Amino acid sequence: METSSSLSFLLTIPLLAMVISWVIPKALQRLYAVFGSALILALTAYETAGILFSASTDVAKAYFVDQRLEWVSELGLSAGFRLDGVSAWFLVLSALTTLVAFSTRGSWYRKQPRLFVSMGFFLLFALNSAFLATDLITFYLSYEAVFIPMIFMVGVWGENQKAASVYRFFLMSFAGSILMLVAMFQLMSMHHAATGQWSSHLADIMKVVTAAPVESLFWPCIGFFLAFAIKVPMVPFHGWLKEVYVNAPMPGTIWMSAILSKLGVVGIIRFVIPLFPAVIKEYQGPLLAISAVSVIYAALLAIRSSDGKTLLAYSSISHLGFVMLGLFSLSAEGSNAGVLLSVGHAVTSAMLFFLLHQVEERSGNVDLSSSKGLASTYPVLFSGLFISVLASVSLPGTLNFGGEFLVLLSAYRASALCTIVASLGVILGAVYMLRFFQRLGLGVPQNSGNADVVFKKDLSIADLLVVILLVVIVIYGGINPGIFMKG
Amino acid sequence: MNEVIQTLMPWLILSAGILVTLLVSVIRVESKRPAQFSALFTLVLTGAMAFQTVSMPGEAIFSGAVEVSSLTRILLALFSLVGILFILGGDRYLTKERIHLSDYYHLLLIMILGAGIMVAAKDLVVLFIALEVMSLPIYTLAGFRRNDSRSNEAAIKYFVLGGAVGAVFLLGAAFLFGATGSTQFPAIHAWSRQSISGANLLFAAGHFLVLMAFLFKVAAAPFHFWKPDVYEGAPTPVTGVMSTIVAVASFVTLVRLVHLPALDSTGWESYATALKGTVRALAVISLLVGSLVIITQKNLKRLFAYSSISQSGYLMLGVLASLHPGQGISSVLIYLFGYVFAAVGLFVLLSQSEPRGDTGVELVDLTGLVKKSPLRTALWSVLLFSMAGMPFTFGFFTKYFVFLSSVGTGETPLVVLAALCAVVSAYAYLRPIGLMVMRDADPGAAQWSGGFWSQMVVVASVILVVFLGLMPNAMIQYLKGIPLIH
Amino acid sequence: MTAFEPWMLLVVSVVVFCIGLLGLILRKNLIVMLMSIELMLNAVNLCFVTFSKMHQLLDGHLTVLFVMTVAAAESAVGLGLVIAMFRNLRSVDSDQIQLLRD
Amino acid sequence: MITSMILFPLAGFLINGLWTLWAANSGRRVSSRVSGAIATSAMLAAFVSAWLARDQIPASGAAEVEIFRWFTLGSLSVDFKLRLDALSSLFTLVITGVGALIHLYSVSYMEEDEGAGKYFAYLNLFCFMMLNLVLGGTLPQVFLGWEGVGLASYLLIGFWYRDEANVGAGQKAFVMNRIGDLGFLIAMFIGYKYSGSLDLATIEKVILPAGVGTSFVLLVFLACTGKSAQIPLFTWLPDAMAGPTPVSALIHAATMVTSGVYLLARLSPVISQSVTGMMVIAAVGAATALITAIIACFQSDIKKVLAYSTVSQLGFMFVACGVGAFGAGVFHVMTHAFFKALLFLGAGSVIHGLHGEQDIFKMGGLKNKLPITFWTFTAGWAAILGLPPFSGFFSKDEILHQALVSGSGSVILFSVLLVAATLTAFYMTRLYWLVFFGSPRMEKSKFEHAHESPMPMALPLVVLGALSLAGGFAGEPIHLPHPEAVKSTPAWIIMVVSVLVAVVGAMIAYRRYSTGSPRTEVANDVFRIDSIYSSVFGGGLRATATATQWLEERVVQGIIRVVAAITDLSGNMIRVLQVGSAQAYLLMMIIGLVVMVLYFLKGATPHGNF
Repeated sequence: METSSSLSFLLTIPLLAMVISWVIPKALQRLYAVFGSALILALTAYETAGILFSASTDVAKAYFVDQRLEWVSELGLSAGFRLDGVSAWFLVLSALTTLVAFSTRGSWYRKQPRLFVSMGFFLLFALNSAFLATDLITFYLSYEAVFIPMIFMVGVWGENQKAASVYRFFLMSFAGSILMLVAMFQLMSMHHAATGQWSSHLADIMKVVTAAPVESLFWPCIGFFLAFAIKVPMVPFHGWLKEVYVNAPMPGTIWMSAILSKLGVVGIIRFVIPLFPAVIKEYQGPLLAISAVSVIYAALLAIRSSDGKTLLAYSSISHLGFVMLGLFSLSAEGSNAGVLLSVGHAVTSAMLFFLLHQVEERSGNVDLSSSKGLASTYPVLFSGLFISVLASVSLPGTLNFGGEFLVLLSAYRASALCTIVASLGVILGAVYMLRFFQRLGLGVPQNSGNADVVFKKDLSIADLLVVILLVVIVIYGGINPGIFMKG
Repeated sequence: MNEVIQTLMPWLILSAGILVTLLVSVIRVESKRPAQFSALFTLVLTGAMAFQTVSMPGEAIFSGAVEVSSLTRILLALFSLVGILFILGGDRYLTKERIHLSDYYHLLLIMILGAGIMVAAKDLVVLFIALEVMSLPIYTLAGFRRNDSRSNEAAIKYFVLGGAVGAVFLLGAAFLFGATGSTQFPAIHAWSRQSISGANLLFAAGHFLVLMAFLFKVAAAPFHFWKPDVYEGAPTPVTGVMSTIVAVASFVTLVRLVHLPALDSTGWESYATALKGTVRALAVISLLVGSLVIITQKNLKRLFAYSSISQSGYLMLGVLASLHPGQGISSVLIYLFGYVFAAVGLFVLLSQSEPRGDTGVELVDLTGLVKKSPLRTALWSVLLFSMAGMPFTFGFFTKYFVFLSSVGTGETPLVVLAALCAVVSAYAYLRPIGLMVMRDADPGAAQWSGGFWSQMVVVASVILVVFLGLMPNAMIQYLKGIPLIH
Repeated sequence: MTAFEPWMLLVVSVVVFCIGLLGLILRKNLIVMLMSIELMLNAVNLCFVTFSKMHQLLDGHLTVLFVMTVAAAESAVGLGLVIAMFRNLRSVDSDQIQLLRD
Repeated sequence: MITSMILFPLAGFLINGLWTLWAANSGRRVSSRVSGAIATSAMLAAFVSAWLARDQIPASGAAEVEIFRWFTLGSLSVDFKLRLDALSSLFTLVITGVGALIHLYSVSYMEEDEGAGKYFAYLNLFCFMMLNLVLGGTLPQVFLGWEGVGLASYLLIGFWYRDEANVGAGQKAFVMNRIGDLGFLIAMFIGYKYSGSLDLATIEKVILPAGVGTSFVLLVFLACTGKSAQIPLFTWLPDAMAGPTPVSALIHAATMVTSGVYLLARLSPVISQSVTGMMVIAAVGAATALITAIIACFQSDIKKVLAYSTVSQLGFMFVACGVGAFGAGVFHVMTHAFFKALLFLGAGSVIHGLHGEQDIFKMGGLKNKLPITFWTFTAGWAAILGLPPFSGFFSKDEILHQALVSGSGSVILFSVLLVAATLTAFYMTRLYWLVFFGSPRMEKSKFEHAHESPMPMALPLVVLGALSLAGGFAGEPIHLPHPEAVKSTPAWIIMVVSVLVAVVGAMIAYRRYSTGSPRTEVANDVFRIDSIYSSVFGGGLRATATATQWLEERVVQGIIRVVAAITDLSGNMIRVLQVGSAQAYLLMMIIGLVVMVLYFLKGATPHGNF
């Protein structure tokens, strides 16, 4: 199964889905999107099954696919893709996230649904391409291409403040990524200077970089790091996040928090740490420190948040701070744990935002300033929400626990102080997540008096299936987190 | 003699076409159609002829005053193509503006001939004549909305400044002649090889005055002031021609003039360093002016004017790279082609809008365009994305090469600045898209009507931009095979 | 009395050029501005001739012929534009054309 | 057998949980009897398994059952495995045994509640997690149980979630527990760093460097203070009484709160390495025992008295651990589980009988109305006072003895505990008297309608009453290493003294409260600890969060805004040059040209040759 044809298959099928979406009638777009993405999820899982479910890392390694297509031969640009234990999971995650995002309901299925669905599939394509890329320029292109659908998502279907937020999002991310491009050029030029050949393939660049003096790598490293730090985001590069998360339509938020942030994680795993080990090693202390600060800072902001979306937005930063802590512990264990936690965060935040969306549909808003007491009216919905809250606070037995625990365990060996500081996030996480759940679900049911409320019923069967799928992943991952760690 | 005619065939066809068009317009004064067909026919023939002979070896004729090479042929073909596209795409605009003069077409042809000669010139005097042959019709064309005082103003401003700069060029040419005893490029080049003590004051002054004329033409800051005003006042297709044909011809010439002396010869090291410093300063100023002012603009034509000012900045990076030993200039050529492909689409698209009053199309007029015309919104978006250098458009690769070649020569800090400027100006390109798709507010006032051909031109431009964004290889290989300087 | 030296003519030409330039910058009448451009071109002509003399070459003389032709064409176009402006604005004052600005 | 012990409650949880969800979704109601029966039988089956599993314990060491490989990371691999030895066996018996009784009790107690299905699901979940805690073979698994019981506790405290006070109490419990959990987590990291494994079997044997050892012990103890409600993290437990009373009996008296003692006993070989750590444990335990006993004397809520009493008794257990007498601590865990569960269930029975009245000053004279409750409660009262031959006498006496004679024991510890014991006798007698004797102080109708609880509630009371009476004769159930006695004080003196202080305490209470109208001194927050906490830590957190928000809005967002403003401003400043006059443009161009030419000429012609 795992041949190079499966790689191109995985890449082209979202594009195909995007093209097909233009001939589907508007009324059927949602159905098409949900079934299409479910099918893509199934196909992705099937195609990568050999890697995903292999018992050990070694078996998974046997399925590695490395593909390199000539693209712009004049410059040695190739379309380089690699399917391995890390990228396989992120492929599945991006398909899963797309399924969840498409399962929402809202103005995006009423206003220009074709644009929405096709942009969604395009996003999936760009994400897959970025997760698989081993060529610097291929990666950059896919990384940038992700903006295009996101701009439309926020722009066309976003909330009232959308214009300002999308500009800020775009400009900050673009600033980061274009500096990364300059850094890539620096590396490519080093390669050219050393070998007389142009190449942007990671393997080629790596050979040159390992021989280069550390000082010459400092600025390129900064370029890469900034791009990913903005993407993830890490404090203090998170200024764009809140506005966009809040103003984006819910599917956009789901995509952003669940999977777009993982582009940064993958970038650091695949590029920053392997390319600049010495630089990162030298600045490990500060890096661990800002990871820990991210955890605490965002958690404190989450505590002060007055609506559900903002709170979850900040909690995302906080959790990703843990991921970064794992990655910058600079050990195989840490990076594996980081991957595990990012999988956990992806699934959990997709579930949280999805269910928050369901709450919003039912109560009209996700304001946290007073209790809504919705749990007794919608017990199934709130059971799902509670499970995701538990996953989010990394209760043992959920997917996130393994990640967070192992991250801290690995980070402790690198820096006890940073780890202890970050661990405080565990407490703060409980504080704000419980408040989040309490304000939405608990207390005396309030008569919202909202005439726009469309859905008075609990979760529909289809939504329930999505939630069950996510819950199964969360619990299974809590029991057997090993399958997510094949780095 | 026969060979000379053969070599010059495309230019001769163009010249003959100008005469025919002139005659036709005299015969049928009441309609512009005959002149239009004649012009189209001429340009198709010229372009085809030039393109077909591209691979023929270069040849210096008229005792070295003119050199016809692959580059000049491909550029002439490009100019013809752009001319055709603007004749087709701008037709509806001219009708709307009630510009019925047939002279429009032969002036356009003369302008293209001037540009075609300019890129072939190997002699400062020929260059001056070509410059004027190209500029004089443009001054006139800029004032073609005869009853609009803005158009008038644009023409006169352009004329006054252009005339002064022409004189400055000539003074520079005179100085160079005085310093080297020749006006021909190869001779000047040869002189610089012999002058082991480097440049003298006369040469340096002459060189810089000559350069200044073309810095003015490509609107590198601080010689950019004419551009926003002229862009705004001129009829939109003319603005398009200015930003494409004139810009490309001028920039190619600028690069040649920069390399007029042999900078790598002994004794010229400090001269080369100073030249680099100057180009670097020009790049920085152009980038800053272009991308900082562009975000304050509300009128779309002015916006594109500032856009082209910052494009000059990026191109200066390419020129700067070419000043380092061992670096080619192909990045400049690729950039120019990429810019032209997108600009043709943009200006034709812009000319589709019904002007409201005198002010031209403002940003707010784009509001809610997606409701009125989703296709046009998509076309706008792709072209603006290309201007911003987003991936999957050719605009990405144009910046790519310029940046890469500059990084390769150790100009990384400058590239970082350029990259940040790209971010700033990306905001300006994003804003129109935002207005088109985002606002639920009332749609803007402008009416849009293009006509079949105009729409086809835009679609072709978009397809080209996207196709080259995905499969740039052939194009890049082709352009890399063409030497720009000597 | 010192002998005539070619560089003296160069000085004259540069001075004339600068006069032209200043006229262009300072005068408000567009016709005068056109004349200033002509003055600049003629200053350069003088320069070319001088260099021709210095180098004992004919190229400079030849160039002057071309420049004069071009200058004539340029004046024609310029006057045309000024007439068009006069039709619209009933004025040839350069202060009248400041509509296009930021 | 070991595996089935945890599977039964898990199955009960899943069946009840899914059933409840399904029912809620389709608008039906879960029958409280059926779900209660499922849950209770699950616990009974677990108890039987636990009983039978005792045979599998090898003579020395522990029986281990590997269930699956949990996670592997580098050199670390953590199995999900159950480990049964004498210590955990005792705990499993208490958990399943007392648990089964409380489940049975709940069937009747929760009969009227429409959320009964959910209730039993949570209760089974709790038992499952608690069993994981005591059976876990690796520290992460213990931690799973540790956090899992916290979760169940949160759910059950906030069971009646429409009242936000209950929810708040649940959140307080969860968050304060999390503070302790942090200690557990970091202790695990330390343990892993020095032993390279997280297996209990390995960790138990690890020898830690001195300083590290102390911090390890203190971190573990931090975890225990959270879970077992010791100073400084004890304030959540009284609030936790917001949950249904059987929950208080099971979770907040008999089982969960003793897991701290379990953990210390489990890790006793490592804990004993640190003298400082042990001292801290003993001191904190004694202080808790005393302070909470004082607070208990001023409570009016029947459950709060019992709650503070629980904290105080837990303090006794920690003193035992702190002086190295882990066995005595565990012994007291067992007897305390019996009598405190009994007391809580009795209290529940009283509350049930009075339809929700919890204020002891509005009770009285219930002796004859609720005879079974009264007699069983009496057994519990006697046990907690430490009157021979009730169970509490044996364990408490042992602790007092050890506190005096063991190497790290001292007279101070002993006398503090003695005072605490006196106070215990005082507040328990106060409670006992006010509830059952004297004249009724509630409305007449309430008194008339007061009724004895039905059979399912009475049976557990009787069983626990019997255990409270006789449980002490079992003696110290397991043999953990004992501290050497360095002082020789005859055991009988301590026995006499401890009985004496109990009697004295009881007498004082009797004198004060047996009069017709008892004084009603009530002070819910005697030492103002709760309000200090909420202003210092709650306020501190709020202040920090507000400061962070300020930082975010002013600095982080401010920088972005400033950058945007500067960009815009500079754009507008450059724009000013675009004045519209061609001649001005020309002038500026010429100036630019001159500047550049000068710069250029300066660099370009170094020799200045002309």
